[in-house]
This record gives sequence, structure tokens and C-alpha cells, in this order.
Amino acid sequence: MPRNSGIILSSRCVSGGDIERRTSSHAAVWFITFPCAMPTDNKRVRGPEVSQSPSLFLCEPAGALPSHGPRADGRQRDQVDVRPVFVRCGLVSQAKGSAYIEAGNTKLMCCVYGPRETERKDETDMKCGRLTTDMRFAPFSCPERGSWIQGSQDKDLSLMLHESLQPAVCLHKYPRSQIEVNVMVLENSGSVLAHAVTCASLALADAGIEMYDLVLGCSIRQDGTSYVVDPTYTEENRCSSVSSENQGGLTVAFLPSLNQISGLQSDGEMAEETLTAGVRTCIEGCYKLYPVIQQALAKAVRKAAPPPSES
Amino acid sequence: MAAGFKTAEPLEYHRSFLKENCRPDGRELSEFRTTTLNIGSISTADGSALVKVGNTTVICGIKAELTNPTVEAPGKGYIVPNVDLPPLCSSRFRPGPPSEQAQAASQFVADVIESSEVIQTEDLCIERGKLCWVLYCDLMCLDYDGNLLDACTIALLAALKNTKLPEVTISTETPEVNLAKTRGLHIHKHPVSASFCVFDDSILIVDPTAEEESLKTAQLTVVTDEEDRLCTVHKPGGTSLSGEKLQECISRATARQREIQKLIDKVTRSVKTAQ
Amino acid sequence: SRDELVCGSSNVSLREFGCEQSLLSRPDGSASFVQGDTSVLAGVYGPAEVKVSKEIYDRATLEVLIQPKVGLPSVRERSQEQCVRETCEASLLLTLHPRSSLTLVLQVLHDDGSLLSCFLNAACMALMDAGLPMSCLFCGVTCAIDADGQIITDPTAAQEKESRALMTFAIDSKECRVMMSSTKGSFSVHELQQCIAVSQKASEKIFQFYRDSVKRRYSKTL
Amino acid sequence: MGNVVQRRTRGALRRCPFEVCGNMAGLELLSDQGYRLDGRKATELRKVQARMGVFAQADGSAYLEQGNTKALAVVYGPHEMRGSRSRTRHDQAVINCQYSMATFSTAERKRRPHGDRKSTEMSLHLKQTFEAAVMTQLYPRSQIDIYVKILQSDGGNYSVCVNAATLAVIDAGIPMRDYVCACTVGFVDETPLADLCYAEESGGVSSLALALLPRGGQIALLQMDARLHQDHLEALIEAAMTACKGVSKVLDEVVRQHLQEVSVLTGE
Amino acid sequence: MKDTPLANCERDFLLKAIEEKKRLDGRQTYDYRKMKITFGTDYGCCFVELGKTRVMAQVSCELVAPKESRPNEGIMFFNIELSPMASPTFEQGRQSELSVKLNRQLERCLRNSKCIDTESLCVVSGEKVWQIRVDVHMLNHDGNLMDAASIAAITALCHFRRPDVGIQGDEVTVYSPEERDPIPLSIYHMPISVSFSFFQQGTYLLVDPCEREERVMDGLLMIAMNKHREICSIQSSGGIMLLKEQVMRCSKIASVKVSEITELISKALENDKKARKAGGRCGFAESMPQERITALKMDETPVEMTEVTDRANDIVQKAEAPSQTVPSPVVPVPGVGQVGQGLQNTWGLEEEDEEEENDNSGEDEEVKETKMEVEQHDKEGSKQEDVVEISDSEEEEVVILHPETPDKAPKHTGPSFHQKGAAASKKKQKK
Repeated sequence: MPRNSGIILSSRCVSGGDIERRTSSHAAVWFITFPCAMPTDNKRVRGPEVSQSPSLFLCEPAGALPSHGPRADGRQRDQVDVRPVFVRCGLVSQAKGSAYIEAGNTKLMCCVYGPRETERKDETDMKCGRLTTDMRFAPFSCPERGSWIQGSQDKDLSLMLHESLQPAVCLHKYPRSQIEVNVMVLENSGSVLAHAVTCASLALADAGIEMYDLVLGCSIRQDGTSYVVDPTYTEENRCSSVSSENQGGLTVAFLPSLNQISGLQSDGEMAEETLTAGVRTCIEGCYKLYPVIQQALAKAVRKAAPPPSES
Repeated sequence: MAAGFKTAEPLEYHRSFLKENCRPDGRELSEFRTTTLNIGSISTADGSALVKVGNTTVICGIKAELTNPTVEAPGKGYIVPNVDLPPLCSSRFRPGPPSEQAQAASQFVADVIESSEVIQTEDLCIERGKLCWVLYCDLMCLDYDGNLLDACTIALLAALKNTKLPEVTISTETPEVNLAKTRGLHIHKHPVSASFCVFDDSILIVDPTAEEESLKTAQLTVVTDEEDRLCTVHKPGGTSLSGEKLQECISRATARQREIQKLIDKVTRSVKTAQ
Repeated sequence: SRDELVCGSSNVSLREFGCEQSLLSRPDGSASFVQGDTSVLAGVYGPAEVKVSKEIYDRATLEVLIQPKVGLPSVRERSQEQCVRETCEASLLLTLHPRSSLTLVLQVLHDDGSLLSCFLNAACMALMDAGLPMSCLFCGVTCAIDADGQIITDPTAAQEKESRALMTFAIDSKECRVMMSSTKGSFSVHELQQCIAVSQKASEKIFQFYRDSVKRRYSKTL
Repeated sequence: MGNVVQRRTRGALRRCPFEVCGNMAGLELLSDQGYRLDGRKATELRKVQARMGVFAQADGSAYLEQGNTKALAVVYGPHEMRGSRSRTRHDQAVINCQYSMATFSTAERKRRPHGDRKSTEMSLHLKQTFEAAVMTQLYPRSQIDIYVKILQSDGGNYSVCVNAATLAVIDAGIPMRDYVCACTVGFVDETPLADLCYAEESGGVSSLALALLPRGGQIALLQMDARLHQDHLEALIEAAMTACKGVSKVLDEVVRQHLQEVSVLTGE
Repeated sequence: MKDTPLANCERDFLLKAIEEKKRLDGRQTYDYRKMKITFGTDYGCCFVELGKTRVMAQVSCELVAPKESRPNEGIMFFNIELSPMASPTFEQGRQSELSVKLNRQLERCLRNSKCIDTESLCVVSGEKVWQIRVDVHMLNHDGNLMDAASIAAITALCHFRRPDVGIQGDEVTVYSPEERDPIPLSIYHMPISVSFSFFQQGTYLLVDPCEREERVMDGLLMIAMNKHREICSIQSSGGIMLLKEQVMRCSKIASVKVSEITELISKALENDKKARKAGGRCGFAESMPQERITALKMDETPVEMTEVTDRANDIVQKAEAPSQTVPSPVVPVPGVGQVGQGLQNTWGLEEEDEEEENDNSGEDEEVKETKMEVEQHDKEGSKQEDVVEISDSEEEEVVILHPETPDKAPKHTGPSFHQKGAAASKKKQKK
């Protein structure tokens, strides 16, 4: 799942665990220093060795989320209540195809370059094109500042994105070439992977890459007996109930007109029936999204090649 | 036909326009592209701004974190600007560590901050020798169509003006952060840059596009503040320019500074009144 | 006004400087340049075979590497490399060697102020030593403006630290115009123009030095 | 925080092993009675146990234990050159070695299994040893890969790797000039100690690693750390050579044993 | 850059010469090339010339936290930088085999032999210790880099002075050289590496191989020793097979060479100390040869300042003053502003706002935006959806699903891209 809390917390330990800080009495801030032989990034302007997010020092720590009643943004629980989506194609002048998606506060951009010659000759496939995906988070996209250097989470997400998109793209039509999909998360407010899939498929379509169908993504968060669709960052990272039963997240990539699932990713612990119900909910969510994406694409096409009657 | 000419002989194509004192996109030689500014759009950042100069788009997000000041400068905080040119913004950039251009841009932004004293690092000190702020100014290009440096400086300045720091009190030796109480940064100067390209060793054009940049023989960036003082005159090599030509650029840069400062001020005010 | 102070100032001088060419056996051209205590060693390789990824079809690819004395090169060195490279590119006739590579390596031996100008001077001497065709020569001059508004040319590290603004220019030998400019601190337009004028004057001295050293080398007498 | 290993899931950067190494300086490495920490005599080797042909997919493989140091060696090849073709030698085979240590092989968890200076150097040394021992000229324009992994480290990593790799190369049927046997020896109280364990290695003993082709008494690799007076060098090398010859006997036995087993299986 | 391969006849020639006990530069088998040791302006900077091989070492120090396992010891860090200046085959920032080999050998030679008292580098136990960093830069590669590097590194360490520190309570003050004289490192002994190259399966042996010889050799044996005849490290490299006797012979030669080199280093250090005491200038500028035609020096020269001010004034005055009219920016919604009348961009997050402007001014503008809102139907949860398009002109394409539901989502506190939502709904009302 996108940046789940475990990873974020452990990467925070880079700047020193706060437990140690709070128990130390003789120094204002207790930082851990590392032996200096550690390789440093000399291709960027360097700041201090370590720094900590102010959120670690909050006066009153944020409480747990309620597990019932309406959600923080007013949406409904246990219903296919997706956030309003704002989509647009063809924003980046330099790219072959591009798309921007905004769902709640989650903001993503995707650019598609290619098809072009493969970079490495030994990877050239004579029969089939190569699809490469790269998903990155802007350093300011999450509540905690991220590093410029791509972490394993980003690579993991890139791979999942790749797996969700590949079945939809007619790669056999692009022999010996590669198609690059770059996704940049500008603001992470949950359900990043799902929206990245949608955004990337839209950008691919905008680039005129032949596809069997659009790929739409939707995710849910199961929290005990209830679930939330299209969870926000806080909903993703904070669980309200104590029991670990049926706690987890699920992201589905779906080809709506073929009615096929191209990618499914789940984490946490869920019962079999909960999971199948979750998949069904996600598909429903995708169908809600479908007309919006279709409209945006139609608009982009109309703009690129206006029908002769208009001109 | 024109498209073919443009692809085959890009230099001749541009020359034929410059002869007529205009440019392929219809601008005059000393005309900037439309500059659009949007501030505060990233809620996860402490300050943010999105700037578009023509097609070139740069987003700046500022994140403030707490750290110890250095032993050499116990009363100072840090500002860490970094420019990233991800492969997303143009096909000319490859994934991997920052390219030379990105590194040079990062250094340029760092130099502008230091030379102009837009923010005095003393303002970022919370307790001398113990605790201070570090402002990570991460600039990311989303669409590269030339004139990266101008877009970066505007984005940085607007984002800094938009930045709100929470109040920090030190009680019993540990800092306490109060998110409810925030304050803005004290912006001492308003440095704004103007970039120029030299064409065929003599013709000066303003605000070059990516295509114009690839055909240039020299590039020049002048940064001025509201008191008409120069903060940076950055010309990394290329064909030579006389003092007179430089003076022309400086005059244009001064006018540009006024224009942009007014834009930033107005947009910042519009946010305040809206709240 | 402040601008009047400049004339007759005793600070406006260049420290003693020296240069030795062809001092390394491996590079195709090499030079060490000394300005006061600041010294830089430069080595040039090329024209030679170029990596396919860096090949340019109509001219040579110039690569400039700056090696700091302590630690690894950082972003600051990258920016200086860019300045030196683009200056060299403008003066070298790169189109005479298409699809080939030129490498210029600059090693800091000691930094006592005016380092960037020393880089430029060492680079120019090394390029000359390598016998690469150039359309003009170039030299670097650093000017500092101290707290009283006085101009100091070729400042030492201590003077640089005290100064309010610092400017380094590369001046070409053909028309004595500004090829490169890199500044720090804030200053007025007047100050900028004065520093350019001073640098142009100082460049005459350095070009004369270039000429003398070349003359000495080819006259084969001491 | 710099480029920490990016291809792996990151954990916390700071952590302490449960057992922090105590100071070994106070320990007596050689008792008055002439016994070492683990009860061996000065010239006694640790128990060597080995098995050949542990992997089916590899061309040759071997597992070797020397006391508590355990290593696994795998050989692929000779095969066509892979990777950069520029390294191809027209007159001999290229030997490619990679040395790595399992993250759990040491008392403190190892952060980088391979790729740091020390293990790169170890790979280089292995390569050098086997270039000398393998008859590379028989396989021009080809490549032989030797991968060695330390599963548990208790001193003498280099020697154990060499011994394990020798068996693996033999298992792969690649002709060698002779067995290459390696041993680490130390020098305490004017006495050379054979086959050092970790406690002895870290106890400030000057140690010498030597790889020997026993039949001709040729030294394929010689490496020494820490200070030793020149006059003692000869005795130390002599001790190392004797120890290596001891190892070679064990290896020879292992090979013969293995051959017998195989021939029984094939019914000859 | 690729290295030029050695021609077969050149290789044969070199090997033949070695067989005949002759070397290209006229040396004997066991001779070192001419060695020159000079120092830089500051402490801890040493240049070593070994024939044409040139190496520079610089020592620096920094206060850092110690390693957890050794809280009372300073840290030594060695780095040999194979600068591309030394040889075209060296690449910047790449860990080549050679660089690993040299770095490890130097570490073994200087760190593992414990030649420096690291305990004296401790300032506050467990908190602050000195880290001594030795950077060795290869400037010209003409063979035997290891010996040159080891000599440069140990000489630079001997030459280095670290700043004095004072401790009051838990505060550490670092004194500048003006306040208190800097302190030299305490060095127990000086290990020096001596390299032997072997040819023709170990039949022939040469000391201090030059670059050409290194290219035809079979292997190398490096022995590091100090003048007390203590061996600090031995390392054989390259696929050679040595006999015990050869190793013993090499160690004997090494002990002779090491005492000679140690002598030379001490003399050089002595001379430098004298020169510094006498207050004379030292450093790189002084070591530049005067008698060569390739070198020239010029004394301090004044720069004529005539006309400088006039010229500057002239340029400034002649220049056109910047125009005083400042175009007024357009701020359609809070948080967004635009200035300039140039071409329109394709990236138009805010274009609906612009569009509004255009509507008012009556400009015919191509609109390229889509604004959509997905809204959940009323709480009954009916899953039906019908798309309603409420745009009567081709330019304006605003699609709202379920327009009867009031705008529920864009109730954002704080500015966001979403203000466009507000702009769009405003427009809807206008209609």
C-alpha cells in the first residue's frame, strides 16, 4: 500500500528516534550522529546531517480516528463514496502524452514519452515493446518530508503500476521500442496507487498509445467490520480498532469495458469473503470514475483534432 | 512546409524570425511569456507555489524541520534549496542522480538566497546553539520549456512568502510545537531573475524557450531586488558581451522585478483577504 | 559618492603570479597557475575517442572536472565546472574536431582566494599547451568590494571573507568583453560596471603575461 | 542521509547487537602449557568438513566448514562472456569472482552483504588466486564465475573461501594446476599459530593469509596485516605453508571420497 | 577514455630489455627513481614526485562522534582519488579495481599497523573525537602509485598540525592557530610501501616499476615496512606464483629501501620546518622551477585605474532607464495570478479562471480544460448515474455529474488547486 505507516516511521528513524530524545534530560535535542565514513549525497545542496519534523514535538498528539460515523471529509463509510475527481489531459508541452488527476488533496501528474528506441541495446525485444514505469513522490508530498533518493517503497509502487498497466497496452504493436511512464506524486492524501493507475492510463491514451482499454484504479481500506472507499492519508495510516482482524488495504486496477482486473494488491489481514466483497466494492468505485475519465479523454481528443464541422 | 524547415534548419528558422524582430511564438525580443502563479496549493508543505512561465512549470514546496545549529554559527538556521529535473518534465532528462544542469540550478538558487539575503538565517534560530529551523526548499520542474532559473526564483520567492512556521516553545529542555499558532517568514528582499539568451553572438532575447536555449551562443541571468541592487549576474561562459549590452539586460531585469513583485504581492494579498 | 573612491586605490593590483606548462607527462597539455598562494593544476586530454552517449555529431565534447583538495566534488564544484566549461567552449574551435572528446581536469592545490579566476587562467594555459585551436584566449579576474566600497582585485581568502560583494569575470583577448560572470553578494549597477572596467584593465596584464610566457617558451632562451 | 542501500527495504539505521564485542586484549591467546583459546595446540588446524556437489543447477559447488567458519562456493562455466564484451581475453578465460557475507554471518548484523571496499577486495583476491591456479589458457574467450558466500564467520574467511572454491572448481571439472589451499596463521609469543579463529584474529595478532599450490610450494597469494619483525617472517611463512599442506590433505580426501560416491552411483 | 593498447613489439622489447637486466630509463634492477618531496602552504599538504609519477596528499581534521565500539579513539579515514588527470583511463567517482586495491593497501599500511596514536585524538570520550582524513590525489600516473601514495600520506601526516582544543565543562572550544599553536599528531612509526614487480613467471624482479613496466608485468608484491624492520603489511597481487625464497629476498631489499626513504622524508620535514621558522615563503609557488623555459613568474603588478570610473559612469548613464510602467497582474481567484500577454500555455490548471476573463472581454479563446466533479448521489445510495452536460457553446465544456447536489466537496480550508471548483460553480450560476 502506498507509504504505509510502518515504512514512514522507520525512515523517520534516520533522523533519530524520538523516544530517545524525550527521555534524555541533559540536552535539548538528542541527535544520533553516525560515523562520518557514511557516503553522502554530493550532487545536491546539503543541509544539516539530521533534522526532525516538527510533528514529532506536537503539544497534543493526534488521537485515533473514530471507527463509526461520517468520515473527516464528510463522506460516508461503507459506501462507494469516492472523492470528487478533477482530471485533465495534455498539460505538459514536452511530453507525448500527459495527465493530471486531483482527488481530494491527492495530486498526481503523469507523463508518457515514447514509443522510442530502447536505451539499452541488450534489452531490445524484437517482437514486443517495453513499458517502463517510474513513480516518485515529491519530497514535500507527504506530511513527513521525503528524501530525493527513491526509496524501496517508490520502486515497489512503480512495479505495481507496471503490472497493472502492462496487460492493457498493446505492446506487440511497438516492437523494438520502449514506452516510458513517469508518475509524480505532488501531494499524497491517500489512495496514491489507485489514482496513479488511472492517471497513467489516461496519459497513455493521450499519447496515442494503442490500448485494449483504459485502466482505472480504486482502493478501499478495511477497518474491522466497516470499510472506507478511496481512503485519505490519515485513514490509510491510522487504524481505529485494536483488533488486527480484518485490517487492511486493497487496491484494484480494472479494465472497465472488458470487465477484467489487471492488478490487485492487498495488504493486512482480511477474511476471504471480506476480500472478495472489497474487490467488488473497488470495481464499483471504478465504474463511478469511468464516465469522468471518458469525458476528459474525449475532450482531449476533440481538442487535438477538432471535427471538421467546427472549423 | 514550415514544420519541415524548422526541423531541418532550426537555426535558420529562428534567424528568419529574428531578422524581423520577432520570435517564432509571436513574442518580441524583449517580451516575457505569460507568467502564472498559484500559491499554497500543496497542503502537506509548509509553503508552496506553482509557477508557469509559458509552458515551463516549476513547483516549489517548502518543508520546515527542526535541527541543531552548527558550532560555527550557533545563531543561524539553514535553507537548503534543491532543484530537480525529473525525467517527467522533458525527454532530455534521464532518471538517476541530478544532472549537471540540475546541480548548477540548485547552486544558483542557493547563491541567490545567500547573496540577496531574502531570508536572514538568523530569523530561523529558535534557541541559540540549541535549536533552529531548517527550510528544505524543494523545487521540481514539471514541464521544461526553457528558462528554468527564472521560474525557480519566482517559485521560491512566492513559496517563501507563503510559508508559515508553527510556534515553538522550549519547555523543560524539549521543544513543544503548537500548530495552532503560526507565523510567516520575514522576507527582507524580493530577488527576481531575468534570463537572456544571446543569438548569433549579438542578438539578445529575453525568456528563451527550450528550443531557443539549445541554439543560443550564451546565456545570462540577472537577479535584482526592489532597491535596484544586483544580487547575481550569472553568465556561465559563452560568447562575450560588452558592458553596454549588460546594462541593457539589467534595465530589463529591473522592470521585470517590479512586475513579478507586484504579481506575488497581489496574489499573496488575495489569499489573505480570502481567509 | 562611493564611486569616486576607486581611483588611485592601492588595493587595485594583482598578486604575483606564475605559471608552468607541460609539467605532467601523461596529459596532452598541462599547466599550473599560481596567484599569490592560490594555485591550480590543470591537465587536458584530447582530442580523443568519445563515449557514444556523449558524442556530438558536429563538434568535440568538452568535459571539465574540478577536483577539490579535500573530499569529493559537490554542487558548488559542478557550478564552477559549468562556468569554466562554457567559457572554454566559446573560445575553443570545437567544430574542428567533431565526434571526439576533450577532457580538462582542474586540481586545486591551494585556495587563498580568487580560486575561480585561477581555474580559468590555468585552463587557458593548459589548453594552449595542448595546442588546441582557439578563436581567442581568455583570462579570469576576481574583484571584491569591501565594506567601504573599495574595489580590491585578486583578493586573498581573508579579503574575500571581509568583502561585501565578490565578482569573477572571464575576459576575452579579442575585444576585452565579458565571457563569464559569477557574482556573490549584492551590489549596485555602478559597482558592477566599475568592476568590469577594472577587470578589463587587469586582463591586459594577464594577457601580456600569457604572451611573455609563450615567447619565452618558443625563443628557447631563459 | 546519503545513499543507504536503496534496493532493499530499509529498517532503522541505528541499532545495537545484543552482544557487543568485549575487549579481547585482556585474553591470553596462548597459555603457558601451549594451548590456545579453543584448546588447540599451536600448529593444530580446526576441523575441516566439506561436501561437494551440493547444488544441482550449478556446474560445480561445494560447502566447507572449518571450525565455525562456514562457506558455500558455486562455480558456473566455463561459458560465453557475459556483460561487457570488452573484457574478453583471446588467449585465456576470464575468472569472475564475487564474495559476499550473509547478513547473519557476524555477531553484529552486516549491513551490506557485498559491495563495500573490504568485500570488493576479497573478491579481487579470490580472482587473483584462481587466475593463478586454474588453467585458464585452456578456455580462451570464455568466462568462469566463482561465487562464494560466507554463512558463518569465525575467522579465516579468505582461507575458507579459497578452500571451498577449490572444491567447487574441481566439482565443475575445470582443470587446475594443483589444489589451492589457503590458511591464516598468526604470531604470538614467538610462536606461529595455525588457522586463526575470530577471537584470535581480532585479538591483535599479526596475521598472515597464504594461498598455496602445495605440490610446487608456490604461493598464489600472500597477505599480511599488522606488525611483525622481519626476522620472524620466514618462520611464519613456513608455518603457513605447513598448515596449507595439511588442508590440502583433507581436501584431497574429500575429493576422493566424493568420487567414490559418484562412481558407486553411476554403477562403475 | 580507453587506454591505448600496448603494441606486441613494444611488449616484446620491454620484456627483452628486462631479461637483459636493462631498464628503459637506465636504472639498475633495485633502483628507485628520483624522489622529490615538497610541501604546500598549509600544514598537512605534501607533494611527492617519483620520477614522473606525481602524487599530492592533504590531511584535514574534523570533530565528530566516535564509533560506538571505540569511544576513546579518533577515526582515521583514507581516500585515494584516482583523478582523471593522472591517466585517461581513470574515471571520476568510479570504484575501479585499482582504486579498491590501492585504498585497501593504504588502509592496511597506515591504519592496521597502528602507526598513529588514535587515542590521543579523543577530545570527549564517547562524544567528540578528531577524525583525521587523508586525501591522496594522483596527479600523474607513471607507475608505482602505491609507493608514492604511501610516502605522500605518511609525510603529510607527519607534517600535519591539528588545532588545539580546550574543554570547559561540556563545552569544547577549538582554538585558531593565532590563539594557540596547532599540535602535531603523535606518530609511532612510519610504514612505507615498497613495490616489486615480477616478470616471466617470477623469474625477473624489478623495484619501483614505471608505467610501461607495469603493463608487461605478471604480478606485484607490495611490502610495507618501517625503519625498525617491522613488516606492516604484505600483499601480493596479479596472478603470480611466488616461492618463499623470493618473498624473503624482497623483504630484505625492502628493509634497505625503507631506511633510505625514511631518511629522505625526515630531511624534507626538517628543511620545511627550518624554512617555516625562518619565516620564508613556502608552498607551491616557491617550488616552481625558475630555470625552465616552460615556467614564468611575474611580480605583483598594479592595475591602472584611469578612466575606470568614467567608463562605468558612461555606460550606466547612456543606458536606457527601465520603463516605469508596471503591468498589473490579473488575480481571478485567491491564490492565482497571471501577468504578461504572451502566448497561452498548454498547461492550464487555472485556465477556467482565465476563461472567465475572456468571457468578459469577449476574446475568442480556445479553451482546453475539463472540469468535472464526481458526486455521490443522495444518501439513499442509488447507484445510477446520468451524465449531464450543461454547456451550450463549444468552447465551454463543464460537466457536472448530478448537478442537483450542491457542491459538497470543495469545502477546503486553505487554498488549493481546488479553487477552480469554486470558479467553475460560479460560472454555472452565471448561466
